[in-house]
This record gives sequence, C-alpha cells and structure tokens, in this order.
Amino acid sequence: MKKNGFWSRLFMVLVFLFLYAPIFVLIVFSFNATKSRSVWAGFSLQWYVKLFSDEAIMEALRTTLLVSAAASVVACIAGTAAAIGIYALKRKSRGIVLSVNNIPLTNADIVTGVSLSLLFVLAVNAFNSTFGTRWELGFWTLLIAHITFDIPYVILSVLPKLRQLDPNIYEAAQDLGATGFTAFRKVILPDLMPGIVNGLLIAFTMSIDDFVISYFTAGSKVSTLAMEIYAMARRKISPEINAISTLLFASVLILLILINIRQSRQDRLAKRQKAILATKK
Amino acid sequence: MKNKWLSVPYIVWMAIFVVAPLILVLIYAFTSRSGGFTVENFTTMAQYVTVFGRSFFLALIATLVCILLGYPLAYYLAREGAGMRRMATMLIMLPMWMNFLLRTYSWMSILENTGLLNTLFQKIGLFALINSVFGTNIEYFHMINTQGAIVLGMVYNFLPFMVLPIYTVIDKIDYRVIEAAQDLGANTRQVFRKVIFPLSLPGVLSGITMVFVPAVSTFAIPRLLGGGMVTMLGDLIEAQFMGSAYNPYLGSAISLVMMVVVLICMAVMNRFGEGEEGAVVL
Amino acid sequence: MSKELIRLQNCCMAFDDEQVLNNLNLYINDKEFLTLLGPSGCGKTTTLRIIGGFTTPTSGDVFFDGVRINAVPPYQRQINTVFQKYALFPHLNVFENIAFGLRMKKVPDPADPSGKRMVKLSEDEITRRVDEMLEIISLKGFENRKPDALSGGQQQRVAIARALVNRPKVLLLDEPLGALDLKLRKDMQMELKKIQQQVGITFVYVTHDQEEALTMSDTIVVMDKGSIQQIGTPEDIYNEPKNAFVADFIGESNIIDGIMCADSIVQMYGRKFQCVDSGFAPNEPVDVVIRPEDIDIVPVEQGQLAGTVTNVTFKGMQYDIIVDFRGFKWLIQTTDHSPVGAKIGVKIDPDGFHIMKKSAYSGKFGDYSSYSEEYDELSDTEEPEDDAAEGDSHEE
Amino acid sequence: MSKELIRLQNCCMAFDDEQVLNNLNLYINDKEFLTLLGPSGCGKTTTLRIIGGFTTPTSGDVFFDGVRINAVPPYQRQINTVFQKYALFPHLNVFENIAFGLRMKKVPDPADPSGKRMVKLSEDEITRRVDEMLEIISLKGFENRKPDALSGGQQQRVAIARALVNRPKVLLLDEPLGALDLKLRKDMQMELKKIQQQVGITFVYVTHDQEEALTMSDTIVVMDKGSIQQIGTPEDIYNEPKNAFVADFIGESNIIDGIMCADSIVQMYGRKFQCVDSGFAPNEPVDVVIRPEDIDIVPVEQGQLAGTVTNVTFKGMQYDIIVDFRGFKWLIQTTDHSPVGAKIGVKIDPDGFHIMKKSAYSGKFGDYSSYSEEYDELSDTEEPEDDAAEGDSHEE
Amino acid sequence: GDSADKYPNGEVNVLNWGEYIDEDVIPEFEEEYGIKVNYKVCSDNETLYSTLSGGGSDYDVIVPSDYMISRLISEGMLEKLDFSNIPNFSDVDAKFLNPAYDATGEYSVPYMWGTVGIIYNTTMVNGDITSWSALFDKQYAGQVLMINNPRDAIGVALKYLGYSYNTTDKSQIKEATDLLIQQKEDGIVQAYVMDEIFDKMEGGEAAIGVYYAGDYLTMLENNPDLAFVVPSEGSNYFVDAMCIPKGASNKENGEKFINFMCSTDVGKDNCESIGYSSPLMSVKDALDPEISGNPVAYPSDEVLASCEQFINLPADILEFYDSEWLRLKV
Ligand SMILES: Nc1ncnc2c1ncn2[C@@H]1O[C@H](COP(=O)(O)OP(=O)(O)OP(=O)(O)O)[C@@H](O)[C@H]1O
Ligand SMILES: Nc1ncnc2c1ncn2[C@@H]1O[C@H](COP(=O)(O)OP(=O)(O)OP(=O)(O)O)[C@@H](O)[C@H]1O
Ligand SMILES: [Mg+2]
Ligand SMILES: [Mg+2]
Repeated sequence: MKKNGFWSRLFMVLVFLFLYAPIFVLIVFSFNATKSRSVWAGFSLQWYVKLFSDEAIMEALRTTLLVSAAASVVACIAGTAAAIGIYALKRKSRGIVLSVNNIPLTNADIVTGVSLSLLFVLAVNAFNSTFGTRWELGFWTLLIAHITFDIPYVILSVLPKLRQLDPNIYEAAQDLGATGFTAFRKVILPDLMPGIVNGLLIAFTMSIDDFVISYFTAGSKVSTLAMEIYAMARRKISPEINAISTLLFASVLILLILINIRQSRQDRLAKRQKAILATKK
Repeated sequence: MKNKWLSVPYIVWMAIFVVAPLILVLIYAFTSRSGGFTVENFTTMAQYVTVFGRSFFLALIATLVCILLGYPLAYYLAREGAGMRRMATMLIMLPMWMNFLLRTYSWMSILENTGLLNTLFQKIGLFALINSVFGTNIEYFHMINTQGAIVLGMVYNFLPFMVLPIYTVIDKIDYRVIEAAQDLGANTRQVFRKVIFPLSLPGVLSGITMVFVPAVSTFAIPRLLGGGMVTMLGDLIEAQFMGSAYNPYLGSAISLVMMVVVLICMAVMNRFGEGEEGAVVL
Repeated sequence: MSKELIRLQNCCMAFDDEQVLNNLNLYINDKEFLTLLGPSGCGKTTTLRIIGGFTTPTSGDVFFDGVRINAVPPYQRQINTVFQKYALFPHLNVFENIAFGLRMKKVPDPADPSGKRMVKLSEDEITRRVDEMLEIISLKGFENRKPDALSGGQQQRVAIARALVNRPKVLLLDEPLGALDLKLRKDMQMELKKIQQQVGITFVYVTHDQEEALTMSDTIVVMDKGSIQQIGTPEDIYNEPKNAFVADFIGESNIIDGIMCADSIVQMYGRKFQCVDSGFAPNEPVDVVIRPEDIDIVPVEQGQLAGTVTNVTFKGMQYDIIVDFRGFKWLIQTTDHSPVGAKIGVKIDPDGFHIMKKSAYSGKFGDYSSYSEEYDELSDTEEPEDDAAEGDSHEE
Repeated sequence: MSKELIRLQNCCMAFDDEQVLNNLNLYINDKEFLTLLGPSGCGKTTTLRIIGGFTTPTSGDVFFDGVRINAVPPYQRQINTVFQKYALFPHLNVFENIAFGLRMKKVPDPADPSGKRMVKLSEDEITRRVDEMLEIISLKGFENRKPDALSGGQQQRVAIARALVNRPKVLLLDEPLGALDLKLRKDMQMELKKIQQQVGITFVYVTHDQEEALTMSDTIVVMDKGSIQQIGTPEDIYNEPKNAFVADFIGESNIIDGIMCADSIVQMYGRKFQCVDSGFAPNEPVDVVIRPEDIDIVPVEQGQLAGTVTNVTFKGMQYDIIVDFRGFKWLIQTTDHSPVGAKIGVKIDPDGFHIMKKSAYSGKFGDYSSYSEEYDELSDTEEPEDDAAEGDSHEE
Repeated sequence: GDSADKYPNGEVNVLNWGEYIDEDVIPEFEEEYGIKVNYKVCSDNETLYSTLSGGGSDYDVIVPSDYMISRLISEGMLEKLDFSNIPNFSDVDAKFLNPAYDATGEYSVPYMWGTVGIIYNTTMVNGDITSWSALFDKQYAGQVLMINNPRDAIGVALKYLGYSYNTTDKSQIKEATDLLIQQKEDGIVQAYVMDEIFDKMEGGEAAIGVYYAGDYLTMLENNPDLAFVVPSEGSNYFVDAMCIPKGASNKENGEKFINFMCSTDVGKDNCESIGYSSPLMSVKDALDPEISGNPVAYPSDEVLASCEQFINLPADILEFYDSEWLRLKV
C-alpha cells in the first residue's frame, strides 16, 4: 500500500485532536486554582493535595481499583480455563456456548445492568427472607457483575491463541516426560500468556471504564469512581476528580510508553537476528 | 489437552448470570405492578414511540459519523509504519482510561455558551465578524443541550470501537492480495473498492454493532450534553429502575423491546452485509 | 541389530467409523533404522502415535522389550518423538528446549544408599548433557536463540537434540524433513543417518518421500490405506515389489500386463521374454514391472522391441525418454540423448523384469501403463508433452 | 522464440544499505520459458517484482518491447503474476477471482467507429473467457467455491488461470509449486509446461529447485547473492557450469583442483587427463568438475585412477558410491553395486571433465571436495558413513 | 480488624441530598460515637423512592422532603422513631411540629427548610424579576433553567396560572403542562436541571433559574451578581426531615445520628455551610445575625404565608403527573 500523503496525515491529526481535546481540557483544569472548569485562574496543585484527604473519592478509587483488579484477575483465570474447555468442545456445542458468551458483549450495557440488578435484588430478598439475614447489593454483586462482563473478553482473546497453538507441543512435553498438568503449566500456559495478558488488560480497562453496569448493580453502600463522577456531575465535578483521573491517565500512559519502547526494542532485536540468519544462509 | 469439563463451570456461570437475568427481564416485562400477567407494559409503551424513534435515529447518525471518521482513520493507520501504527493504536485505546463520564463532562466545558469554544471564537473575533457581515447580534453558538451535542458525545465516546475492529481487519489483509489486484489491472481506487473495502467489511460490521448498541441505549450522554431536553431510551429505562418513575416492569418491557429491535437491526445488517459483499463483486 | 524391541500385534485403529489401521503386525529390532513409507493419509502418523503412546489402538497390543505397554502414558515410555513440524517450545530458547526432558527427569539420589529417594538432575549435569547435544548438532553458540530465530534446518536439529538428550531407546521421527527445501533435506538425511549410527539407537522414521526412505533405511515398511503392503530392505522393495502399488510408489516404473508361460518366461504384447522369476502357475496372468533405468536403448535391429521416441526431457543426470511401442508408452531413463522421432530398439536384461502376482492394485498404477484405451486419448493431443501429463492418469 | 521482449539493463536494487541486486543484465525473449534459479535470498523474487512493476530498481532500466517502463505501474503492464502463495482474493469465489482482471479491463468500443471510446468487457465475453480458463485448468464445477475451500493444487491452478485469462504477454511465476508436495509438484510441472506451450506466452519462472528448473525451462538463469552466475539452456548449465557454485547448485558434483597443462590436457593429483576444453593459459589453475554419473567403474587395471569403496548407498535407480583415492573422496553414481572395501578403478571419458576458471567460489563448493585437510578430519571417524556427512562441510 | 477497633459501635448508613451537609461533621460524629458513617447522596425524592422500593439497599437515615415523607408513611416504609434517643428534638421550633406530612409527628425530625424561587443574574436580565412570568418571557430564550422534576416544574406553572401546588384537578395540571410545553417549544428553556444549576448559574451560562433559596446563598458566594426572589404569585415552601426507613439495620445508631444533627453546633455548621434554614431555634439564635436576618434564608411570615407545602397526592394524580411530565419530556 502507498504511504500516507499530507491530507490523510492531517485528517489523522484532526481526529486525534478531537479525541484528545476534552482530555487535554480536563488535565489543564485539574491544575486550575479555582473550581471553575472554563475559566483559568492560575496554576495550583491544590486539587492534588485535597484529593488525598477526600474520603469519598479515595474510597471510590479504592473500590474501583479493587473491583477492577479482582474482577479482571478472576475473569482471567476463569476465562482461560473456560476457553480451554470451550476449545475442546464439539463444533456445535462450541458454537452455542460462544454465542451465549457474546451476549454480554453485544447487549446494551443498560440491559445487562438492569437484568443483573433484577436478579440480584430477587436473590438477595429471597435469601434474606429465608435466612433472616440483612444482605444487600454491594461489593459482591458489583464484583460478580464485573466478572460476568469481563470473562467474554478474556475468552475472546485466549481462544485465538489456542487455535494457533501447535497441537503437538503438548504431546511433545508429555513425550519428554512431563505429566499432564506439568506439560500444561510449562508449555501451554506460556504460549497462551500473550493472549491471557491481553485479555487481562482489556478486562481491566473495561472494568475501569464501566459505569452503567456498576450503577445498576452496586447497591447503595459502595460506589465506583464512575458512579461518584455521575453523582457529582449533577452539580459540579470537583477538580479533585480531574486530578485523580489525570494521575490514573498519566500512569497508564507511562506504562504503555514503557511497554511500547520495550516492544520496539524486542522487534529490532528479532529483526537483527533474522537478518543474521538470512546472511548466514 | 481435551479438557471439556473445564467449560462446565463457565457454562453454569453464564446460565446464572447471563441467561437467567435475561429471562427475568422477559418475565418482568409481562408482569403487572400487582404481580399478575399483563401485556399492558407493552401497550403503554405506545407513548414512547417518539423516544424509540429518536434514539434509533440519533444512534444511527452517530454510527454513520463514526464510520465516516473511523474508516479513513483505520485505513490510513494501517498504511503507516510499524512504530507509528503501534503508537496510534495505543492512542486510540488510551482515552478509555479516563472515565467516559468525565470526558463527556469535559465536552460541556467546551461546548457551553460561555464555554471554551465560544470563548475562543469570541477571542478571535469570529462573532464580531459574523455580526458585522450579517448584521446579526450573535454572542455565542448554541451547541450544548442539543441533539447535535448528544450525537457528538456518542461519536466521541464510541469512535474507538469503530476504528479498532476496522483497523484490525485492514491490517490483516495480505499485501500480496493487493499487489495481485494491481497486477490484474486495478488502479488504486479500484483496489480499494474491489479488494480492500470488501475484505474490511467484517470489521465495519462489528464496528457498527459496537457503536450502535451502546449509542442507542446510552443515558449518561443525553443527560450531560442534552441538558434533560432530549429523552432517550436509556433515560427511559434508567428512570424506570433508578429514577422518578420507578416501575421495573415497564423498564423491563422497554429493555426487551429495545433488545429485540436491536437484534433485528443487526440481523438485517448482517444479511445486508453479506449481500453487500456480493454486490461489491458485481 | 537382531533383538526385537517393539512389536505391534494385530493393531487396529478406527476414528469414528473410519478404519485407519487394519490389523497391523510389525516388529522393530533394536538399533534398526525402520522407515514407514506411504502416501498421505495411509496411517503412518497414527502408527507412530501408537508407538509413542499418544493414542491407544482400538484393538491389538503394543509390546516394548516384551512388556505390553498399551496403557503406559507417553511420559513413562523410553521413547521420544521428533514431531512433523518440530513442535519446539516457542517460549523457550534452544538450551531450555533441549533441557526440557532432563528437567522432568528424576533419578535415584546418589547420596541415598537405599537408592529409593528420587531427585532431579543437577544443574551441572543438565548443562553438561545439553552442551554435549549442542556439539553433536553443531549448534554451539545458539543456546539463547528462540526457535523462531532459527532456520528450518536448525530447528529440525534442535528437535532431534531435544529428543536424543533423554537417551531414549527409540526415537520416532514423523516426516522430520518434510518442511525443508531439497538441498537442505539431502544434507539433513546424511546427518540424521550419521547421528543414528553415532548414538546407536532405534529410529522409526516416517516419510512419504521414496528416495529418502531408500537412502536412509535398514528396513522399509510400505503402507497404503492402513495396511502394510511390503516390508523389506530398500533393495528388496525396489527390486522385488510385491504389487503394482509398491512398484509405482517406489521409483518410477513401467507396469505391463503379462502372462507367465513357464518359469523364467514371461509373455507381453504377445511376445515371450526371458526373465529370472519363477514359481507361478502356467499361464498365470501377472504384472510385469520394468524400471526405466533397466531398459537399454540399442539400434533397432538389436532390440527386443522397436519403438519411436515421442518426448525427451533433460533431467541433469539422465534423460527421461518416452518411447511409443505401437501405442504403448514406456518411460526410459538413460544418460544418452535420443532425438524425438528417432526409431530405436530396446533391450532388457532378464533381471530387469520383475514379475508380480496380480493384486487389487493391478492396472491402477504405473507411470506408463499399458492400456490401449489410453492410447486413444493420447492420440488426440498434439503436444508431445501432453503424453507425459496425461499418461499420469492413474491419479484419478 | 527469438524476439527480445524484456530487458533488464544494469539493474541494481538496495534495501536500506543492503545491496540485493548487483548490476543485473538480463534479456528475455518472446514465448520463452525462462527460469530464475538460486538459493533462498539470492534476489529472485526481487527481480520478478521489478519486472512486474511492484518495485522500481534503485538504478538501471527495465525495457518492455523496447520501451522503458521503469515508471509504469503494475496495472498498466501487460504482465501478470502468479504469486508465491497464490494471493487469491479470499472474498471472491473461483469465478470472480478469475474474472477480476477482465472486469478491470477496458477495450475500445466496437460500436464506436473512431475506436476511441473505451468500454468494459461485456458480461458474456467475461463468462466465456472465464469458462475457457476453467476448462484449461480442469476446474469446471468449482466456480462458486471460495479459495479456502480448495486444495493447494487447485488454488494454484486458479492463481494461474486468474493471470492467464488476461492474455498477458508475460507471466511471472514466483515459486508457484513451492507449497505443494512432491507428487503433486511433479504433476503440476508438466501441466504448467503444457499450458505455456498451449497459450504460447513468455513465462518467467522462479524456483530454488534445480530439478524443476532443468525439467521445465528453455533458459535457466542461475543467481547467487544478487548476481547472475550463468545463463544458458538446461544442458549448458548442467554440462558446462561456469563456476563451482553453479556446478554444485545444479546436481551433485566432484570438484577438483587442477591445472590446464595445454589445450585438452588437464592435470589433477599430479596426473594428466585427456579432456575436451581449451582456451586456457598454459598451466592455469582451474576447477575440474566431474559429474558422479560420468564416472565409470572398471577393473583396477583398466582405470585411470584406483581407489577403495568406502560407502555405498542404494538410491533405487542407482547406487551412490563413495570412493577414496588416497584421501580424496569422490562420489560416483552407477547402477552396478560394488561392495564396501572393494578396490576399483575409475574411467572418465574426455567429455566427462568440465573445466572452469577459478572463481570466488573455488574451493567452497562441491559435494565431495578435494582438500586434504579434510582427509585428516575424516580419518578420525570410524564410521564410513561419516565421510559422506562430513564431506558436506561446505555448509558452514 | 482495623475498622472494628476504630468504630466499636458499628455503622450507620445515611442517604442525603448532594452538598446538603457540612462535610466536617461526619468525622466529628464518627469520632464522638465510634460509629462508622456510610454517607451517600442521591439526586431527588423520586430516585430516593425507587432506591428504597427496589430493595437491596439498606439505609438507616434518609432525608426525604415533606410530600415524599407522607407517601412513605402511607406506604408503610418508615419506622417510628424512639424520641428518647433524640433529646435534641426539643429544640425544634414549634411551627415545625406535627406538620401536615407527618400529622402524628412520630416519623420525622425536620432537618432543613426553605423556599423555592427564581434565581437570576442581574447582569443578564432587565430590571428586577418579581413574577413567575419571567420564566415564560421569550426575551430570555435559551436562558432559562427549569427544575428537573415533575412536581416542582409543573407546580411552578400551576402557581403562575393561579392554581394550587396541590391541585387534584387534572385539567389544571394539563393546562400547566401545556404551558411548559409551549415554553420548551419557544426555546426559552436552556435545560432541565437539578444540581447542575449551581455550575450554570455561577458561570453565567444561564440568566434565570428555578431553585431553592438555600442553594442560592451558596451560589451567591461564587457569583455576587445573582439575586433571588420568591415570586409574588407565591411559591413552594418545603421541609426536609430525617427519617428511618422500615427495617433499617442500625436504627439506634440512626437515632444517635439524628440527635447529633440536631445539636446546636452541628446545626449551625450545616446552616453556614449549605445556606438552608434550620428549624432549630438555638441554631437560628446562634447564627450570625446577617444570616438569620436575611429574608432569603428566613423569609417574613408574610412571604411564608403565600407559600404552599407539598402534600402527598392520590396515586392516580401522581401517575397523571408522571404521564404529563413524560408528555413534556418526550
Ligand atoms: N484424530 C483423528 N480423528 C479422525 N480421523 C483421523 C484422526 N487422525 C487421523 N485421522 C485419519 O486417519 C487417517 C490416517 O491418518 P495419518 O495421520 O496416520 O496419516 P499419515 O499417513 O500420517 O498421512 P500424512 O502423510 O498426510 O501425514 C487419515 O485418513 C486421517 O484423516
Ligand atoms: N522489502 C524488503 N526490505 C528489506 N529487505 C528485503 C526486502 N525484500 C527483500 N529483501 C531482501 O532482499 C534479499 C533478496 O530477497 P528475495 O525475496 O528477492 O529473495 P529470493 O531469491 O526470492 O528468496 P526466496 O527463495 O527465499 O524467496 C533478501 O536478503 C531479503 O532479505
Ligand atoms: Mg502424518
Ligand atoms: Mg522469493
């Protein structure tokens, strides 16, 4: 394919500008001296300082990170196991399972959230009236909801890796004396790792970004950062939220840049080795 | 490595947390407030026809805009060098790490009558210019709290979901197939029309799904950027479950209808998409 | 080379309803280089997998050193495998790939006098043995490369080293050279043979390349459709094929309908020829195999048959000449050039005729067969090259 | 077959800093079957891509029918390509794949007398021509299959049809048979050759399989490291290799250091032999190539040289025999068996000696080379087979 | 472990409106009583209602408004309070005792009260505003923020038309809704908002808005150009009171919390922080006279007399409100 000319490059720049303009605004105003989100009143770090003493925000942040981390890790393990199981299924049953697996992905978030909340409320009420307990929607239902919508992402990123897997590798490991589980751990797992890690990342990102499903399933006690923001947006979002989001954003940015640098270094290394290989021949 | 049983826990999980809730929605949709069977939830829905129409219309527009912006972006991206490509895909994913409500909220600051954009126009003398030319007396462009703002919010939020699948598909196209087309006499435009575009259709279709569905059901975006002036399906459902009009039965019915309509749309589109593939051939 | 090591006895294998192996009986001797040869899908890999323990036969027994091992899992068999596409562990470097089996191993603890406690091999021991293997496969200095930074031939050698380092009694190799290009394949053939003799273990080798089988093996097992067609030394198989399938599959051949008039006398095209085979019933119909290189071109008057050259292809070492004997096409390989259209005579020594009993394969094989219907077809086409292509119609 | 159609003149190509083609000069005649032959990475594909217009040479010119076409894009060249892995359009069925080029085509409108208006081909015309091609490649009835529902051989034929249907002047084929297995490859070789002669167009064919090149080509271009080593007919190339690289790459060969004493007299191992080459300076050092099949085994007393058989491999059609002449190993191919250890004499006809000028490749190639350092190595190993393998040390 | 040490006396779950408390008093309470406060906010009475009736939530203290309290009482969703745990109740001004929404006075303790009026930006309107009519004046097209809940919004129109806030005459309600629809179609409304109004009024994004007096005082701190008026046609006068929902798990802690909120210091902190008016006599006395004398915070009895309190309406009228509201919003 031809390389891009000036106009296509310009187009790309403009689209990226569109994507980043609000983020830029948000970051800039996290350093604003006043609460205003449209009038610049001077540079200040006050929101970053206040942030750490704001119990509600810190609590929401903790919940968000905890739920996202727990859900994505659980989803990662469960999803990998499920993917292996699904891969072993017969063609037809695999098709059925996969289309059910797709429901949370293609269904509207609000329907997923609403339907889960119906289930949770029903289950909690039934449980409470039978056992006289006082359970309610909360962290656990939130976690279950997150796991439920995270698993499909993990499965979808692990399955292709399974398909790429050389079927003989597992046998080769057994052939060399590894028992079933050892062979899995030493050979299959490392091979699936890129898919699993990718799935973990997507799941974590989706959990962090989710608002709608959390909103319907978190109950009254806990709230995620997104819910906190939604509640605040009714009146005025505290620049503290801008500050915390800027921090999150910056750390992910740095992380990604580091990964990127490592990746390109590896690429270059691999390329050089291949080149050496070619000249040797 | 044939461990079929590993899929069992997940199938059970899905049965409980994916299938059962949807069945509950189905049951609720046919239940009256007093608990009996009813179809009233569906008959009362007649008054929401405009809401349905508006939601689908706005989502459709947003999806179209997403295609118009997203397809070229994905296409141009795929033509960049490896380093640039990796960075660009990263840049597309990255905004997701800043909560979408917050980013949408940020649009309020930009679009308001006294917002950044209008201030900018003011500063560069755009209004003065317009006023002197047309003899009007404009002080700002009215952008916030309109349907346009809602569409903008949707496009903004869901554009990455259009770009990524298209990009992935285009990126996977074997460059030799493109060379083969050139070899057979296709010029650049024909190569695009006859080979690249049809081969990228699966990406476009999944992009459409990933944009249209959330767009049609969103409630946060109209609330933030629509100023409560425009009611959409998401608002309606949310209101039945969390808001003033508490009525989960009606809410379920609306959700159900929305789901079914979306499913039909998708099915038609997929069929159309396949037909499209054939059509492109001829 | 005479002790029996592996025996497959009445082994059958079926997938779903499809019979893939039919009552296989096979003995493999210690230190033998045995090759399973046959067309794609004939059950070579399946046989190998039964020996390796990756599948159990539907019926029949597998013995190793006299012990029935049907139920022994692969990781407990003293057998290692080199897989068709190597199946190297992509996430491990060359060293770790080779060391994999050693790290799995447990040996009696030398410090424990009772000899019961099992320990892992020491890191020193592992390094020593891997280095030794790297030496053998000439890949010193490549320890830290990942498999995808190796060429095909190098990967292949790592796969062999990974299996050999465990000092198995038997090495199974499933088309180990299939993915390599011609030149490299030839080099690796020699290398493999060398390694086998150096370490002195049994090789069970799978290929569908006849030349490879002939070059490398002590014993060749020719299979087709899940059944063994012939077992023998390369010379046996080439010179005394049991049926038309074997004759055709091993080398190119002219297969002609004949009748055994008497011992050492075979009749083809209504003419009698002297041969060396005997033991057939009088006037028994037979298949006669004549190898293209066993046919000498002589002046017409000296020949047993006279024909016209219809096509000549230069093959480097020899010319492939197609000769038409009144409608019957023969392939002749010779180092001397004869121009297209030349009238020539051919002479075949008595030991150039290989007589085979009629079998299910009769009439279906042979690069140049003797049916006159084909002649009609052939005469329609103008280009001499067509004959070669069309003559190959046994494929359908 | 004599009109020049394509000319590459002083073509150079470099990627980054790497020189991939060095000053290539190549003429391709109309209706010729020309093969580019060489090891992997030697620049075959690059040359083809330059002809096809997918890359432009860093320097040098490409002429087509006398017109310089460096800047003409691929879709305006009367050249079509069959790509290495077919590159069929996955979203189109067989019919549409083949019809693709026709649908792109514009021809003068027959209804327009001025002949200036261009129109698309009619649907009828397209169907007719595609059907014709389907006939040629014997894929009638497969029109509606998508490429991934075809076997490798079928895909390959579709790729050829897709290119041929446009009636190009030149067809470029980049290892079109590389992905097929041996048997299928042989069949397809014949089919391709047949098609070329049927449609009568120029084929530029890329392969790294010597046998394929010899079998199919009118002209072979042997390349190495971006330079042309030799251009000639298959016979020329095989019988009169220009240097050790060509000699070794095309067939197996013994390459020996020699000195040209006078015209038709070459000296090796201190002995003089009669040959047919001339035109060298007196006492010029040369490489002498002797093909293994040109060596006859005779009783010791009748031989020009006497040696000992150290290894015999049965190859079906012939035996590969390795003979040791006081430390110098030769490969001999013969249909007669000689036992290991036998003392034999060898006789070589004068036309069996191929004399080459010394080149950069001297001493680096040859299946069995003549350096006595190697002899020392060889004598350390006990197994006779080792010699064969170790003799192959040109690999390193 | 940790939280049990810090909060030996359990927890209390509080649901309040946004920015409706002085945030410092919560840790004060936690420290003093050793009770953990789970403090959450919610945007309007209807959301509160659906949260409670949806089940799955567990609050100990809620602060619904008058009419919602009577609805909750009538639907049996509130607990009777044990006033012996709320000694500070005695400080409540007598005029807030046994109100219409809780005639027996068993279920609620008033938290704050105030009026609804027009907040406007003096730099953006011509002259003083005194009437609801300003909301329907086309010269303010695109400048008016309407309150985003059915009873307040339709109520404003009812009042403008001269009807009662608590009318049960559907035709009057319909007439009021038509007026609002007209207002929307004329492009007068910029947005329907709740707490979003703070930002918009303070930022000068809109000229006129309908909201609570107490919130006006907060806005005033950030934008001195703002003014507040209770229109001459009269307005709504509301009371938000603290209640305990049926089945609350920490009723006693809830009562402790209510009592704490009724102490003079806490009441004063809250008032100063949020600007609403306290029903506690000692608090009014303790406040800066500038505040307690401010007619916006503590309007004259005359103004109060022109104001109506919401009372709960029959179910069919409430449903009619909902469907009329929908007619407006759709
Ligand atoms: N797991 C399986 N399930 C069903 N059929 C199978 C399975 N494995 C092999 N087969 C069938 O068994 C037959 C023999 O297969 P096998 O792999 O042994 O052939 P092969 O001789 O190794 O062929 P190739 O040379 O192509 O590798 C084939 O027809 C194949 O389709
Ligand atoms: N786009 C490119 N960028 C950089 N180097 C390239 C590129 N294309 C080819 N090369 C290099 O040019 C050399 C010749 O490549 P080419 O593909 O022509 O070889 P080839 O003879 O076709 O080999 P093969 O038989 O493996 O296909 C190789 O060393 C290759 O690495
Ligand atoms: Mg196989
Ligand atoms: Mg190539």
